[in-house]
This record gives sequence, C-alpha cells and structure tokens, in this order.
Amino acid sequence: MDNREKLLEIKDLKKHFKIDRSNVLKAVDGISFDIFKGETFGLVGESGCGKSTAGRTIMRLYEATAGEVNFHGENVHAKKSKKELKQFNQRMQMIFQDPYASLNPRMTVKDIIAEGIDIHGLVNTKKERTERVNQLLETVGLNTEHGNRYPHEFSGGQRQRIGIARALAVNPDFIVADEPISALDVSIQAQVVNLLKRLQKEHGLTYLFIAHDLSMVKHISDRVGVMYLGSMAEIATSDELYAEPLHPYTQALLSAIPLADPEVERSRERIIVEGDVPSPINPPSGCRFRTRCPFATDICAQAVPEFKEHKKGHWVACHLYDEKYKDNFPAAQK
Amino acid sequence: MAKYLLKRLGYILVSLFFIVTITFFLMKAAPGGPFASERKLPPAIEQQMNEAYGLNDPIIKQYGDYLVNVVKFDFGPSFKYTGQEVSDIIKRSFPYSLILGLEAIFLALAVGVLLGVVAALKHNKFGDYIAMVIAVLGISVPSFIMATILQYIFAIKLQALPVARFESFAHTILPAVALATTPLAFIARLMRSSMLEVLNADYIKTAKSKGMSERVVTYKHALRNAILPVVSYLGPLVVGILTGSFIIEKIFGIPGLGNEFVVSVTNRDYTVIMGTTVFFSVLLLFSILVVDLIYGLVDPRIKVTDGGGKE
Amino acid sequence: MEQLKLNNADFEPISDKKFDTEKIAGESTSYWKDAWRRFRKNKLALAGVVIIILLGIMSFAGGPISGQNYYQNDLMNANQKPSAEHWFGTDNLGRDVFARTWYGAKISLFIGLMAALIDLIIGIIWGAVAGFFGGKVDEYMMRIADILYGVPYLLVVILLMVIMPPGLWTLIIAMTITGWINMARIVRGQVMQLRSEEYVMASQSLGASNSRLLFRHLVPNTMGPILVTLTLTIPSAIFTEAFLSFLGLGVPAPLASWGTMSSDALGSLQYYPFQLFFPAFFICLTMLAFNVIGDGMRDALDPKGR
Amino acid sequence: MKKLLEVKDLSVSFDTFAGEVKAIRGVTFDLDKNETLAIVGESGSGKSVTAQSLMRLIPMPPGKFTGGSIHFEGEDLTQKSEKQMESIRGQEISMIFQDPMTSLNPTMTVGKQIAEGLIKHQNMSKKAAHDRGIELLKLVGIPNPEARIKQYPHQYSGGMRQRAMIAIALACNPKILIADEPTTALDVTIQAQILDLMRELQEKTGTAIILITHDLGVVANAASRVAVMYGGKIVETGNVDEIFYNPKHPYTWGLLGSMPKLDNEDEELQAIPGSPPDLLDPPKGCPFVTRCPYAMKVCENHMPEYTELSDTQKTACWLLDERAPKVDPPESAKVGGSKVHG
Repeated sequence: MDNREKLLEIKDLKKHFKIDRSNVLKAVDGISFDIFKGETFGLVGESGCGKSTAGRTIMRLYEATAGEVNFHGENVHAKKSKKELKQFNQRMQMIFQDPYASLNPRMTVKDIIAEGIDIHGLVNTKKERTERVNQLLETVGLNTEHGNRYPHEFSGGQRQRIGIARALAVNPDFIVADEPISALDVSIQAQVVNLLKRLQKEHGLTYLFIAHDLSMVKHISDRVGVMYLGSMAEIATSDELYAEPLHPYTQALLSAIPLADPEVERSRERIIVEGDVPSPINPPSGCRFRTRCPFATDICAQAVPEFKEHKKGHWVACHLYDEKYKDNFPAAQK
Repeated sequence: MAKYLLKRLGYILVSLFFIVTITFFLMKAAPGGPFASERKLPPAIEQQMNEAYGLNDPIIKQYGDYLVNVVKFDFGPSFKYTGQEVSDIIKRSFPYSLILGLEAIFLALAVGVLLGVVAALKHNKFGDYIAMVIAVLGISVPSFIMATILQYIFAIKLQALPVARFESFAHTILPAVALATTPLAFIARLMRSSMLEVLNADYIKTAKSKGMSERVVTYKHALRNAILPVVSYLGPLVVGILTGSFIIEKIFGIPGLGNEFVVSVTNRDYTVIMGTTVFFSVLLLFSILVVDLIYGLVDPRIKVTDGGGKE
Repeated sequence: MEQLKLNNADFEPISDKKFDTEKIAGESTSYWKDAWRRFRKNKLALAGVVIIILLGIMSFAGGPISGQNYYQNDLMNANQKPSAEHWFGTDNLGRDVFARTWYGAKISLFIGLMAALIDLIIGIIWGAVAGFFGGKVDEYMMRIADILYGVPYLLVVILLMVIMPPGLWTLIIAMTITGWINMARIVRGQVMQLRSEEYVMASQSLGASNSRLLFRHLVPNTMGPILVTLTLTIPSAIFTEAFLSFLGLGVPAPLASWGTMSSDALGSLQYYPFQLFFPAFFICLTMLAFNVIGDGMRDALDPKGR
Repeated sequence: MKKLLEVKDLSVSFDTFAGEVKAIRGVTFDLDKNETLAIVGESGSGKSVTAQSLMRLIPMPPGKFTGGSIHFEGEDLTQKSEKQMESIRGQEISMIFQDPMTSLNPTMTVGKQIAEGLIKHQNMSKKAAHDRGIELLKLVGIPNPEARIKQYPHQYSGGMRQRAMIAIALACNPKILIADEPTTALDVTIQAQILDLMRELQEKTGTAIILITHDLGVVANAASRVAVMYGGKIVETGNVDEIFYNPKHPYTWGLLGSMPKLDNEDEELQAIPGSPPDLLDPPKGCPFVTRCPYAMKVCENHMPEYTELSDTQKTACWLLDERAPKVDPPESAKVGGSKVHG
C-alpha cells in the first residue's frame, strides 16, 4: 500500500476563523493524512467537525492558517503566482453540497459547464466548446437539449450531475466531493454515487469524499478518516475501520447508524454517547472527545493524544492505544 | 452590561465629536459672516460685534472654546436675537417638540402595527387590500402635503380642529397625524411582511399542534416574534419624526425645536444652527442606544453583555 | 368501481424508450424573462410604469402643448382659477400653472433620477469593493459609512444647503453626499452573502479571476435588489427635493420644481387651494408610481418573497 | 376491536398558481395502540402532507380535503370544527417536527412552551404546570431541568431541543405521537439518542407513533409496521419484516436496492432512474410507471388495486396480477437479515 503514489500529502493543516477580538474558531486544528493516486478517501464526521472546511482549505478556497497541502509534491499553500495557481485549479476540482446553491441561477447550463473551459482556454472555437459541453452532458446522463436551460428548471439530482460535469470539464486528477449527496433523496443518491464511481474508473480520478453518512462513505471509499471537532480521530481502510474501529468515537459513530435490516436492529447492542458535540470555539482540553467518551480518565484531560500508526495503515489518536498510558485504563483492557 | 454601556457611550462620544467638529467648520466655511446679511451695519459696529462674539480669534482658538462650551451645554448667544442664549432657545422649544414627537411615535406604532397585523391575518382578502392601500398612500403622500391637506379639510373647511399653534391637546392632533403618516405606513408594511413570515414559521405549527387557539397562536406566539423588525426600526423612526418635525412645526406654527432650526437656517443664525444640530444628534444617538437596549429585552437571543459568551 | 376489461396484451412490458425520465417540460426561461412575466401580471406596477412614462413625456411636451411658458409673469391675471386659457389656472404672479407643473416635473424627475443614479454608482463601487475584499478594507470602509449613517440625512442636506450657493447641482450634491450609504450597505450585504455562495466558490475553484467572479457571478445576481433599491431611492429623492424646497432651500427662481410650487402656494391655501393641488398631486402620483413599481419589482425578482 | 386511527381514501390538494397540486391521492391506513407505523417515501411523496392532515395543520386554503376520512376513536376528524380540533391537538394527538431549531418559539422560555398545553388541556395551575414541566424535562433526559426550564431554545443544543420538543408533545399523554422526520436534521450520534428515547417513552406510556421518514435505517430500527408512499399514494404496506424481507413492489425494491450495504461494498448500488412524478399532473395509472423497470402497458392508465399478500401486507402493483409475467425481486433488494449475524 505504501508504495502507491501519493497524490496529496496533507501535513498538520490548520484553519482558524476569527470570530471576534477574543474568540477564534478552530475549525480545522492540525490534521495530517495522505491521499493515494486513484483512491477514494472518505472524510466523515458530524456537523461542525471541520470536514468541509478541511476540503475547502485543501482546495485553497480558504487560506490555511498553518500547515501544508502537497499536491504532486508541491505545496498548494506556498506563495504562488496567478498562473501557477490556475494550473492547480485545473487539476483539482470540487463538487458541492447544495445542488440549489452551487449553480449560478443567471447562467445557462451550457455556460456553467463551459466556465472552466473558458477560464483555461481549453478550446479554440465556439463549435468545439459546444461539442465538449454536449459530450460532458452526455457523460453525466443529460441530453444536449438541456444545455440551453437554466438551473432552476432541473431537479436536485440533475443539478448535482451538472455540477459534476462542470468539475470534469477541465480534466482534473483530483476531485473534492463535499457532501455531494446529503441533500438528495435516497434513490437519487444512488444515481450520483454510481456516476461518481463510473467516472473514477473511466478517468482515473482520485476523490476526497466528504460526508456524514457513514454507510455511503463505506460504500464508496477505499480509506476513511474520521474527524471530531477539528482533529483527526482515526484513519484506516474502510473495511478495517468498519470491522475493527479503534477510537471510541468511531465505535460510537458506527454503532449509531441505523441499518436497513430490522432483525439486525433488534439484536444490536448500541454504544450511545452522551451529550452533544462541544463548541469548537472553546474545545475541551486534552482529548477533544473526552467529555463524551465512556473510557475517559484524568489523563485524557491532561494530554492531547498523539495521532499514531497503531497497525500498518491504521492510525488512531487515543490514549487507550498508547503504551505510555497503559496503566491509566485498567478497566478498558479488552 | 456595564461594560457594554460604557463601550456604547464611548462610541456616542466619538460620533458627537465628529459631528460637532464638522458642523463647526462647515459653519465657519459658510459664505458671509453672520452680520453680513440684510441690515447693513456700520463697519465699526460690525467690528465691535465680531469682537464681542469672539469671531476675531484664530479659528483654532474659536474651535477649542466651542468644544469646551459644548461640553457645558453652552452653545453661545444667538446671532439674530440679541440677548438670547442658544441653550435657552433649546430649553424653551424642546418640550413642544417632545410632546408632538412622542404623540406621533405612539400613533405610528399603534396604528402601523395594527394595520400590519390585520393585513397579515386577512392575507389576500379585503382587509389586507384596505390596509395596504392605506400604507402605499401613506408612503406616497409626503408629510408636508398631508399636513396641508389635513389643515385644509379639518381646520379650514370643517373647522373641527385648530389650524395652528400649540395650546391644547386638540392643537396637537393634526400635526401629530401628519408627522406619523409616513412612518405609520412604513411600519404597517414592515409588520405585514414580518407577520406573514412568522405565521409560516415552524414554531407556529408547533403551537397549533399543541392545540393552542388561533388567538393565542396569533398574539402570544406570532406577534412577539413579528414585532422584532419593527423594534429595530424604532431608531430610524425617531430620526424620521425628528427631521419631519422641521416642516410640520413650520406649517402648524408650533414654536418647537424643529421650527427654531428652520428659522435659524433661513436666518443663517449660525450658533443656533450648530446648537440645534448638536442637540439633535445627541438626542438621536441616545435614542438609538435605547432602542438597542429595548431590542435586547424583546429578543432573548440578543444578549446585551460584554463579549459573546453565553451562560 | 368500474369493471376493468384487460387482456394479455395489456401486460406486455413497455419498451425502454417510452419514458424519457430526464425530460423537462415547458420552454426554457431565463431569470429575467421569468421575472418580467411575473412583473407583467402585476397590473398595479404596470400602471406605475405607464404613469412614469407619461409624466416623462409630459415634462417635455407639457409646455409646448399649452402654448404657455413657465416664467412669464402676468400680474393682471394672477391667481386665476383653471380656465380654457390657463388649464391649471395661474399663480400669484400670474404664471401659467400648467406649464409650470410640467417644467417642475422635468426638474423634479431630473433631480430624483440624478440623485438616485449618483447614489447607485457610488454605492455600488463602495459596497462592492468592501464586500468583495472583506477583512480590513471592509472594516474601514464600513466604519466610515457607519459614522456618516449615524448623522440624520436631512440634517446633513440642510446644513450643506446652508453653506453652498443655491442651485440645481448644489441640491443634487447635498442629497448624494450621504445618500449613497444606504445603497452601499445593501450592495455590500448582497456581495458578502453571494461571495460565500457555492456557485461563486465553484467558479473560484475553477480558477476564475476576480473580475470574472465580479462580473459573471456577483453583479448579475445583485442586480435584482439593486434595481429595487434604485426604484425606491428615486421617490425618496423627489421627496427630499420637495421637502427642501418647501423649507425655502430648494432650487432658486426662476427654476421651479413641484416642491417650490407647493411652497409658494401654501401662503394662499385658504383662497386658492388649486394652486397647491396640482404640484402636490403630481408629487404624490410620482411617488406612488415609483413605490408600486418598486414593490412589483421586488415581488417579481424575488419569487420566494411572497 | 376498533382501531385507534383509521384513515380512508384521504386526498388532499393544494391550489397553486400553476394549478392544483394533488399532494395525496387516496391514502388508506390504520394505527393501533402501542405500535409504531413508519411512513417512508422520498421528498414530494406526500408523507408530510399526510402527517399534517391528520392534525388538520394544513392551511386551508390553499390546501383542501378532496375526499376520504380520518377516524380517530370512531370520530371523523375531517368533519370537526376548528374549536373541536383544538382540544384534540396536543391532548389526543401531538406532533414533533423535523427541525428542532425552528420549531420552538425563540422568544418564549422552554418552560412556558411546555406549560401552555398543560394549562389549556389539563386545567393545571401555572405552578403545577411548571413542576410537571421539570418532570417532563427529566423524563426526556435533559440534565439540570430546574435551571433549563427557565432558558430559551437558543440556549439549548440541537439534540436537547429535539428532546424539549418531545417533552412538549408528550406533556398531555397523547394517544398518538406523529414524528415528522424527527432525526433528519440531527447528527448520527444524536439521532441514536433520540430514537432510543422515543422507544423508551413508548414503552412507558403506550403512545402509538406515526414516524415519517425517508431513512430505511430509521424504519428498521423503530417501526413495527411500514407504509411506503410514492407520488401521493401508498404503494405497499406491511409489517416491518414483510417490507424488508419480502417486498413486492418494484419501488420498495428500488429503495432497498439504492441503500448501500455494510457487508458487500463492491456491488453497484441499484439506483432508481429518473425523478419522482410531477403532482400537478400525476400519471393516470401507477405513479411509479415512468421509473419502473417492469412497467407494463396496463400500468400507464390504470392504478392497480391492492393485493392482500397476508393479513398485514398489501401491495398495489400489476405485477401481482395473474396475467402479468412473473418477476423476482432483484438481488440488490435482498436485505441481509438473519444471515448476517449468526
């Protein structure tokens, strides 16, 4: 696995927002992970955990407060000329969450899809432009006739496909999909997910798939990262994460998803975590999950757990798995 | 809370300083001295007058003196009416304006809110149309035209109310109505749209699903939330009433502050202009502060505290 | 319940191509077309447009039609009632009120349009720059606007009128010197809001330049609220002009506006009410027309609104 | 024995500028004490309209009943006056909504919002209602209820707001609780808390629940019976095992097939092509005909009758007609069931 080519290397990425003079919202507070070429990396977490901010900071839609995003070995956040940035933009694209807000209501679908083509001057003639747009429309399962219409005439699923066509127009290597299905109905979600999977195969794309729906993330991702309150709790291949979650938060999260199977549901033992996610403006000291963690002890309030490789390719940030603190958790040894 | 108030007071002082400074230099830049107007004074006397009013001092000294005096609520003597202090003029005329203003504010709020609520409850029915016709007309008819229409109909033709002056409650009715027209219409529209929005809110459905009667839902749940935009309009409302009073007091011959201001403007009575401007600004800045405090009381989500931390 | 007669043929599968599930019925409509369709349905707003057009035409044609001019004194014929010769009567100096009314229309409309236009230009530039760049730039620009906003508008205008030489442009300058702030705040709010819309971000992530973001995305999408504000600024400018004229601070003679005409007529209200009637009526009519147009536009441009 | 609630052929339409939207068209179902009926469907299927019609919360106009009846304890709710409905709402039937953020009055303390119903329906004094409010908050698991009851909704977190909503709804011990997407706006961990809470409270109080949702996971977790809605109609109904393990309607197959399974991920999801029908002009026959892979000529013009497959399961599909070709449910619609956990 490690000999796979790293497409993206995120190192200690931070993004803080200033709320007012005395308060800073640490939306993303030092996360590190790699994304390999051709894989789908799923990023999950509950609302407010910073997963969307992470996606946007990786895209450099937000300037990072600290840290690096190395794409093909070059730091996206290093000072760059406009031209260099534009090149990045062509290779990295994004699909957005809200199919109603992500398309400019005053532009025709054709102009929306062609925007990237125009910006990067990918075609020379009007005819080529039309052909390219038509081809993209077809790729995402729409008709060429749809090009002359306006976004408000389409359904949510169709709009999401237009958004995908727009991203594809510049032939990117890497796509950040920021909760692309959470606003859609179940049957439509499947359409979009299938389309994304097909495109990945056909174009050799790499995805960062951001979502809060764990079952869908499991379905689409090769590896999954779990975020909690701006920090990364656990990263593993999706099979391993589901089979053997290490972090108590991941365990709780997995056990909370209701499965579409009544018998399983009836016999399932749930780990219900108490309370709500604390405010990211004033997060708990030490381990951020400690206020809701069933295993928490004093040490969790004192020391921030290190994000360590517990097994090959399986990273976790929890004192439970740290030799140093073995004696602090007499009860939790399983 | 105390910290918040202090901060706000600080802002008010800064704004006031700007206003005082700007008015002072504007007035200094005005063409012609205060005594250069119609009645031609012999140069010697004019010189004497200038000396007496301190107009021969360097401008910076005049400005400094003025600032010091403003703090003491001393705006100097009127140029036109010898022997009258500007602060006396303000003290004498302000009560009239205050009564008139309060009456108009009350009228605008009470009738405006009522019209808006009726319109929203009878949405797209007769009551709505009537209320909105009144509102659109109210906005389209400027206060001074409204004033003359009222004067013409009720005082001249019907002789039901006094034409002008300010001697009894009856005298205040027409000017207060004229003054209230535009803000009343505005409040009615504001109230209507906010009420319509609130009536569609989820928590109204919750209240209904609890079995609350239409009346309770409308008055206990909807009204309090719908009135919030009106409360935040109170600031501009006070401004509107204040500036509206310039013209209304003139038309009705009321010896209020607005009238004094207009007279001083036509007379180029600079000290009075400056004094009243500063006074209006103080009034205004403080009423906006009061409005903000009221808003904090009405909307529990706005906490008037220092910093954003809750609990 | 009717008895269905079905045969085996009814149970044959429908061919795949029968239903085009991606089909969209109806003809394609752009935002502006759609808005225009909604606006057209609003009869009141349409009437407002017609009124403004008529007023505009009459402001030029009114004088020539009547064969009178607005400045000719004729003290012998002062204070006449409306007649065949003087359709709206004459004023206290014997000037033809009909001709003066339409001349006043020209001045009043010009002031209203001009003031609104200047507000619009300054407001858009100021608001768009502040909203687009945000951060420190925004903070300082808006701090300035806030301080100016804290001073009552009419007070400022009056003070300026006191110190500047009287004239048409003086009036316009005085009215716009703080008048643009409202527009700037609206534009800024809109731009800030749109700046974080996903479609703007999408364009940004495609590598769009600032000018592309501004002109392809932000400006077209702020046009709606700006237009509405504009139509509501015009009547308020006309009102301010009339207000100032009424206080004797308006356009100097021989220029005449509806405001100065009303002011002049006030003294003889008791005896010659018609002198006040015409200018006052047209002030109200114009304000009414612009207000209903503004309302109609708001409803047409923002279908969620109602 | 009479059912608690019997809905028959209920139809509701809305007059809009574009025409009459037939939101629900002949919906029939019933509800017994102590059970949880889930109504599942996509957005626009009419599930929320159904829920709100039961409480008569649909604003009329523009909405209107165009047929059918709602019998609650033998009395038809569609015939009741507004005044009579007031004493049923909150007292006999109550409701919680999707977004706890917007469904609580922001300018009223939580305590007052709970007390209102108690004072109205149970003639409690203010003091008694306040005390009962504290009890209720404790019941729904809000810590420190004595202090919390005096607070405003914005001082609560999302999960706590939904708990407070449940406390309000259950204040007068209603016989039926309608929960309209109660967990959709909440995070997964909070969703699990709320579902648990609802189950626990049902055991304690015996309230019947109508659960409106689009999430089959939630259905499997919480429901005892299920009604699947599509295009304003109930296309299939049955108890929860029948719907998950023996579904007969192609739409139910589609729904199950488009859910990702946790055990076999490489299989492609079975998406249902196309979009739901336009209810301004719904298909004459089966609403699913345009998206159904098995559509037959008859489906286009004739709505199928319900076929009773068991005492509880009823399905409206022409495939169940004897003249239709035999079709087996696709592999993707098969739910793991007992084979997963041995």
